[in-house]
Amino acid sequence: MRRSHLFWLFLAPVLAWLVLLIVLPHVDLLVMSLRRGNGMGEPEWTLANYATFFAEPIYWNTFLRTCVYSILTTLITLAIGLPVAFFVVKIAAVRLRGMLMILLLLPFWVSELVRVYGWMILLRESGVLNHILVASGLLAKPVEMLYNDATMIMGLVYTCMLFMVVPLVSVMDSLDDSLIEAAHDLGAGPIAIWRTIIIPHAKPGITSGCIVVFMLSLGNYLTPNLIGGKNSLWFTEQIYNQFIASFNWNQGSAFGFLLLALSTIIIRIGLKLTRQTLGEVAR
Amino acid sequence: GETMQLLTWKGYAPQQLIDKFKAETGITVEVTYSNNEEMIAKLRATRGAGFDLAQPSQDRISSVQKEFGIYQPMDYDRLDAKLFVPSMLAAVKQNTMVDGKSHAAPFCWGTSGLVVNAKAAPEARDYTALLDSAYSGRVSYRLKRPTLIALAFALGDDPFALYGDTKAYTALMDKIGDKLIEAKPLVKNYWTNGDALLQSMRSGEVHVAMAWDNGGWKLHDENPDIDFIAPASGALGWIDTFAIPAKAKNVDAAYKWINFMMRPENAAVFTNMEKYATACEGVNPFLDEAVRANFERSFSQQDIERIRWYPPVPAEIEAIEGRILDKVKASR
Amino acid sequence: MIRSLPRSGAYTALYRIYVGAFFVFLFAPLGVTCLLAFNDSPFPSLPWYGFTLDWFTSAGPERIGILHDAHNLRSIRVSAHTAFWVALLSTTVGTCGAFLFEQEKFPGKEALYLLMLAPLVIPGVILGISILLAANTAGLFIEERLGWDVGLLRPGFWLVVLGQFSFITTFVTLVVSARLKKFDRSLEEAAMNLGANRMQVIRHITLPFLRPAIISSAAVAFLMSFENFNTTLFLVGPQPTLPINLYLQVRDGSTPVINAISLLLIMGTAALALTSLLLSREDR
Amino acid sequence: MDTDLRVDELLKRFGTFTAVDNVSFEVPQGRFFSILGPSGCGKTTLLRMIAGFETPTGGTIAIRGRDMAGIPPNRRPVNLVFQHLALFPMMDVAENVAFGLRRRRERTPDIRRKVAEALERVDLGGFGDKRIDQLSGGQKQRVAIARCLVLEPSVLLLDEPLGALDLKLREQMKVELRALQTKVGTTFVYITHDQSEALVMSDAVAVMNSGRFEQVDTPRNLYDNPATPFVAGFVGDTNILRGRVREADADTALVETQSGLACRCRAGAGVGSGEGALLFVRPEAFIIEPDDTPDLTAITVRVDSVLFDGANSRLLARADDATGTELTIALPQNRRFDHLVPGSRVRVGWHTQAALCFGAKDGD
Amino acid sequence: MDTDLRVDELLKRFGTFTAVDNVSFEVPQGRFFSILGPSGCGKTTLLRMIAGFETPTGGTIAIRGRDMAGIPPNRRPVNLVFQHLALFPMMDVAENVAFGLRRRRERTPDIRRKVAEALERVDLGGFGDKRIDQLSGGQKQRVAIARCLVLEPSVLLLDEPLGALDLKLREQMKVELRALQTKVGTTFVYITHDQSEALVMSDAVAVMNSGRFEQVDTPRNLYDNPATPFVAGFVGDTNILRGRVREADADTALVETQSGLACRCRAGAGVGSGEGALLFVRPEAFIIEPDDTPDLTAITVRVDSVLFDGANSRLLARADDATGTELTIALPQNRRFDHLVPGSRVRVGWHTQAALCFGAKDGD
Ligand SMILES: Nc1ncnc2c1ncn2[C@@H]1O[C@H](COP(=O)(O)OP(=O)(O)OP(=O)(O)O)[C@@H](O)[C@H]1O
Ligand SMILES: Nc1ncnc2c1ncn2[C@@H]1O[C@H](COP(=O)(O)OP(=O)(O)OP(=O)(O)O)[C@@H](O)[C@H]1O
Ligand SMILES: NCCCCNCCCN
Ligand SMILES: [Mg+2]
Ligand SMILES: [Mg+2]
Repeated sequence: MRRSHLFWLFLAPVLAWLVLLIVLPHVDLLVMSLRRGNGMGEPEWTLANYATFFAEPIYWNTFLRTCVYSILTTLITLAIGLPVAFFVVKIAAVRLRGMLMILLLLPFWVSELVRVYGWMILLRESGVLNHILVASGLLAKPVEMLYNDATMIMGLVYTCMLFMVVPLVSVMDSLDDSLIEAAHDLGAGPIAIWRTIIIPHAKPGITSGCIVVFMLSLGNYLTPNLIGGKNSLWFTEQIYNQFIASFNWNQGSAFGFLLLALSTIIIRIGLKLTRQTLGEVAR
Repeated sequence: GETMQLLTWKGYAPQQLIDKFKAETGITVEVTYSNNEEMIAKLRATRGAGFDLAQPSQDRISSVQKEFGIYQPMDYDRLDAKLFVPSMLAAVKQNTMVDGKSHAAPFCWGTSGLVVNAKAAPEARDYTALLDSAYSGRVSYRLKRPTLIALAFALGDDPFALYGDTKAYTALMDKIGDKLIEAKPLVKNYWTNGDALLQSMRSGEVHVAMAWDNGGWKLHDENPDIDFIAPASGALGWIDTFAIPAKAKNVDAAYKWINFMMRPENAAVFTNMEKYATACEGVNPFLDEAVRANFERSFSQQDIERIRWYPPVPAEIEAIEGRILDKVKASR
Repeated sequence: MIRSLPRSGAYTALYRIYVGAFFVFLFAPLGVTCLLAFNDSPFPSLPWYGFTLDWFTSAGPERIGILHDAHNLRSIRVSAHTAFWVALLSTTVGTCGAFLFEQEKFPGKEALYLLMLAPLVIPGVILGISILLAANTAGLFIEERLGWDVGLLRPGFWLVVLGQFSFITTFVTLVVSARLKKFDRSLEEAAMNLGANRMQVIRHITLPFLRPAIISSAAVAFLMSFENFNTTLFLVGPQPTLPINLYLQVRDGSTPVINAISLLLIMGTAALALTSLLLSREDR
Repeated sequence: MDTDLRVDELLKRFGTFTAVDNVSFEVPQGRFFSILGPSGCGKTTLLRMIAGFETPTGGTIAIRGRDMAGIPPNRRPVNLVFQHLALFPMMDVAENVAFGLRRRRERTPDIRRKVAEALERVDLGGFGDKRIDQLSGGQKQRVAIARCLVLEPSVLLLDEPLGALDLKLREQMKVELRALQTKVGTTFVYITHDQSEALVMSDAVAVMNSGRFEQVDTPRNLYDNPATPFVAGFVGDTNILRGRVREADADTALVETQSGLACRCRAGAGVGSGEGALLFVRPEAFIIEPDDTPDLTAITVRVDSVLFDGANSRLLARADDATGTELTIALPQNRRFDHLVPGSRVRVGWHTQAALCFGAKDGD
Repeated sequence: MDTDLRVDELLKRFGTFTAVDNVSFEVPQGRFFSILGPSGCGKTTLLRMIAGFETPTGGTIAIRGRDMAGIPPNRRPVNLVFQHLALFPMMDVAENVAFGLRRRRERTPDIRRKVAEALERVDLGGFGDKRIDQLSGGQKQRVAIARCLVLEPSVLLLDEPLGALDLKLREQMKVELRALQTKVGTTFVYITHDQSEALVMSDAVAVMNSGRFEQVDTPRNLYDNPATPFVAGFVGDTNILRGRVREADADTALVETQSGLACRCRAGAGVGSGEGALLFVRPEAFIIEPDDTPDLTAITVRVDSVLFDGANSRLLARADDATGTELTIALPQNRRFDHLVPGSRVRVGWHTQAALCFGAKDGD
């Protein structure tokens, strides 16, 4: 088949983008992770960077922790977001819907940093919430609500909420009301309707929301770093430390590559379990 | 117009002086805030480009210079030598020597020690207070190498002496690491930079902290209960410098800025504001009374002698420390 | 259950409370941030010392309001500048991508499509470091072999633009593709049948049809770039963007000038988001 | 005979707009009852009130004698076949049909048996494990019905269930649906805007207009003896001529049309001497080249065009006078009229009994 | 008369599937030519080849004598009205109509004048600045046509342009479209799967089946003298009876149906003594309770149901014998047959000329 000039016009920038900015950098990441400089001398090929990861419990512990907490964050976000999405699409008065959508979207267009900062001044020991609780006599003295895992998860859930709600809203939107009416007409109560109609229908939205949220919390740096506190070492921080504090780019690359592999594998598993493909989910 | 890119610590380039410099020379100074690690990392990533002037600590220059070549040799002829305290200039030249060339000039100096709220923690005299369960939940320090070193001294070791002996140094650090892990429940948080700590001391969230001297002094102005204390096992002394990155574009402006900043009246503006001691010779007439009083209050003659000045850091040391710091952070 | 089905009062009330609580959760941190921008105190916390505009307008030296804060103002300019280029580049390339994946057939299309989706599953931090590494490798190579020092290949403005572009383009491609999917190909055939060539078809028919999607994805790209932190962190050079700059200040503690900046940011994004939303509604 | 559904003075307002306006009717057990009306006349609203999805503003609904007020949709002994069927795409055919039984927690073997029977009844035996998107339009139709019938509702409500099908399939499903209803004996309430569907399938048809029932009658009576001008115009093709009543007695009237033609016709409601009137004549009522008989009205028309359409062929013609009233005239295909071409002039006539007039304000 | 469009042995294969199979025809200037066939028979493919959107696998297309091979769609002197019209929603009516003229870089005042004229011609004068979504279905239709006509194409191609309209509007547009074509005189090539559209509008109709033309003829000839069994079955309603030829001469044959009924009928193609045959009898060809006349075939049937549908009413009946062949019989609404109810037995008959048979293999 003869190709038009337009085809090349479309292909060239896309290919340049994907090859130069996605493929090559990740190849380089892999290469870097397989090398190690010996002082001033020539760098050599080695698996030592990966060996370090597995030999040193702090590294893979952090790795596991990051993974488990990201999954937890994903599930909590889903549990909170699902009823909200359903409310906005199917329960709220139609004329309120546009406004609710705007309200849902707005906070997330504001820099993540500002949002985390807001939580910090809200929750810290000298923060607004403590101030209010003490002033109203509910608390005898301020307690630190920042710098613990629960708050960190809350922060991650907050940060990622939009990316769960939006796909859920759009998938709920495509659910024909008459399916729910029909189910009800055939005798189903709310629980049966959720179980047999809504959840199965929303599955693609749930999957894509979960993938994005999982990804975002796994790769998050700001939230664990700023409100995670003294115990909450996140794997991205460890990568940052290797790059910035220890100047060990090779080790950092190995960590980076492991994180990439982890996210890819978990997402793969998620897709397998729900029998979907990335292409479908992205639509 | 002409601009100069400055990579430095927060507070090292007061707006007032930037404006004055601009008025005098027409050069706009654009500042990027950073700390030692990030400064090095950044210059490494840019291979010494992007900035015209950086301000790392003197002990963190030679090893990275050897490995990455991110600075250019300092042309001391272009500096106004009489503006510098001679002993400091000599020490910095000495410590930043690579391949027979020196790479930095001193800017200011200070110490790390304890900042203590005397009302809540009257007993805190040495770094060991950071491990004292009496102050549970009210302790704060940076999870960075100075803390490791300080505790080593406090526990009776001399980490600087072990710089050459990787094995022994590793063992020492492992020991310190364990102590820190053990004492982790006492820690309120690991602070990352000055103002955040000041905030928590001010609000009473923290009573004992390891920090820079100026922080304690700043707080002392607001609340006399809080002050800087030179620890019994010795405050850690540092000198921050000027160093010119290898591919600086506007080297002229960099030298102009150094000479400008070291003029006594300008150096005094900085010191009065940030409370750090300056490496400027002849600054005294311009200093506030209170600033001079700070130093005298916190440092006895004995304390001054006990200050432990950082020697240049060898390359392998950072990796050893980095692992310990990660381990402490990750433990529960 | 849904609007058309009868539901009990308690069910509705509980549901409303839940959603109300959710929105409080959503807006609490923002509200507090905005409020404390007006507190007459050097610290962003309670107690309330009275109303002030210092954190917006004060010229120093004690308090520097955002209008006089050269350092923060510069980073806002840098961010806007970055976001402009990212929006421009990613909208252009993303639109090409949409055309490529929706309208062309070629071997390896499926694989290329998956590759295009990859940035969705690459953590931003990893994208940042891998681009940093690649730029460094290429920069060193060119420097060693040819002796050229290529500014583009080290942390700095353009590397930030490229880094953000590399994943934002995926979003643009998806948004424009979604609209292009709804495009009735027979419109193109009709235009050809009326004498237009392929280029004219795109100019007069397809692009006008895509316009709302292109505008709104440009707005989204702008916002995404403006608020990006993770990827930027590793690529930023001497010109820090606003999020990076704010991060350093939040980490290090700062005056309520951050609150003032946040307030302006919230209002600015709200205005932009609303405009793009209204625009896209008009088109429906 | 028992009454399955009784609706009394049912009223539904949306704000100030009255969608269903005081509608009353009864459907005896086992009947096929249709509600026929143009789009937007309130059919769906009426049906949804019966199913329980809308709450009436006034009036009562009783099913098998039991008042339905306050009973939620899932407790009513009626089931609804939705316009777009609303089959559950996430389930296969058998699961769709089993859905209601499962909700009743019937035992699995019972469910299996009943589902098989229901599918058998709609001629879909063995289709149980097909996915919904593997079915043709007509098959989906039948699954939707089976899904309701398996629950043995007292009344099955159907909301334009053939609307989405194409023409040929619709023709075929009309016949099948009626046959199915006869076989299972369940009472059907069927709404449609297609008069042919209503006429072909129903025992009784209610013609609805702007929220009201205009006439409830058998198909043949609707066609032959429409009670109102609306029914006369809506049910079946017809020519509508505007005129004025010259004379009127109990059964017949003499109407003079605007074109000046005097025509004797059956008199419907509201016909008064000297008043305005609408005259309805069906295309097939015209006799082309008639013999002059006493009760015949005849005029000369000029043929505009011959629309050959097999058994359904028509002449478009125009009264050959000043007003040039347009007429549509059925053209029998017995080759007698092959000489008629555009431009031909020909006499056409109709019997008094074949024309019907209603009183009408001149503005109508 | 000049030939506007000549198609010769046109062939289109998709892979191994032949969508258009050796089709040849000519359309003289100014004619309304329809192509009628069931869904999927290849109509659109044929039209798209003429418009230049598909490349033929073989054969030639010539327009006004010029071979079209290798000429891209935007250079062909034909225009296409798309099934879903494909009006440009981002432009107003006038811009839509002006689109082609602008592509030809005509001068702005000329464009303005021609657009106004074109809109006038389709009775949309003054609609120029309306947005597309402000138009009714029928108006959109006419804009789509004006947009093509303004370019003065040699041939206007129309791909089921009425398919998307609702029933009433479609009836009306049929008539209007034919009138418009007569007025402008442009050659129309019109495709549809609706036999009524093709019959009502066209000068000539090609009946297409599985990629081939079965018959090209006038509407009346198609209906009365179908050349193939497919045409007989597809054009107009009909009853199809399977049987075997007993005797056959040049014009007529004696067919014995499977139910054992002997019927004399016209003989179509492929009829041979002793061979299988298909017998076609239209519903309106049945005479209910006929007088016995020599060339009449009569049988007794049992009524299954009476489908009352006004002028279009039918009996569904079954031959009252062992095979029970199903028959659809037109039921005249002259009240003579009001006594027929389901279960009635009645004699029906048809004339030799009203029945037609074709040879058929038994498996057909
Ligand atoms: N929830 C509602 N709020 C306000 N008006 C409504 C509502 N539902 C229906 N209507 C109005 O009531 C009228 C009747 O609507 P309904 O759906 O019953 O008509 P219908 O006869 O079923 O029409 P169709 O044949 O088009 O389905 C319409 O004018 C509609 O606009
Ligand atoms: N691009 C194609 N590739 C493969 N097969 C095709 C293609 N286009 C059409 N066909 C096949 O060719 C046959 C004829 O298609 P075409 O669209 O011409 O039918 P049609 O007569 O227009 O039908 P309809 O009335 O449904 O529009 C169909 O079986 C169709 O599946
Ligand atoms: N390890 C050396 C510490 C140097 C500290 N410089 C302090 C600057 C604080 N603003
Ligand atoms: Mg309806
Ligand atoms: Mg087609």
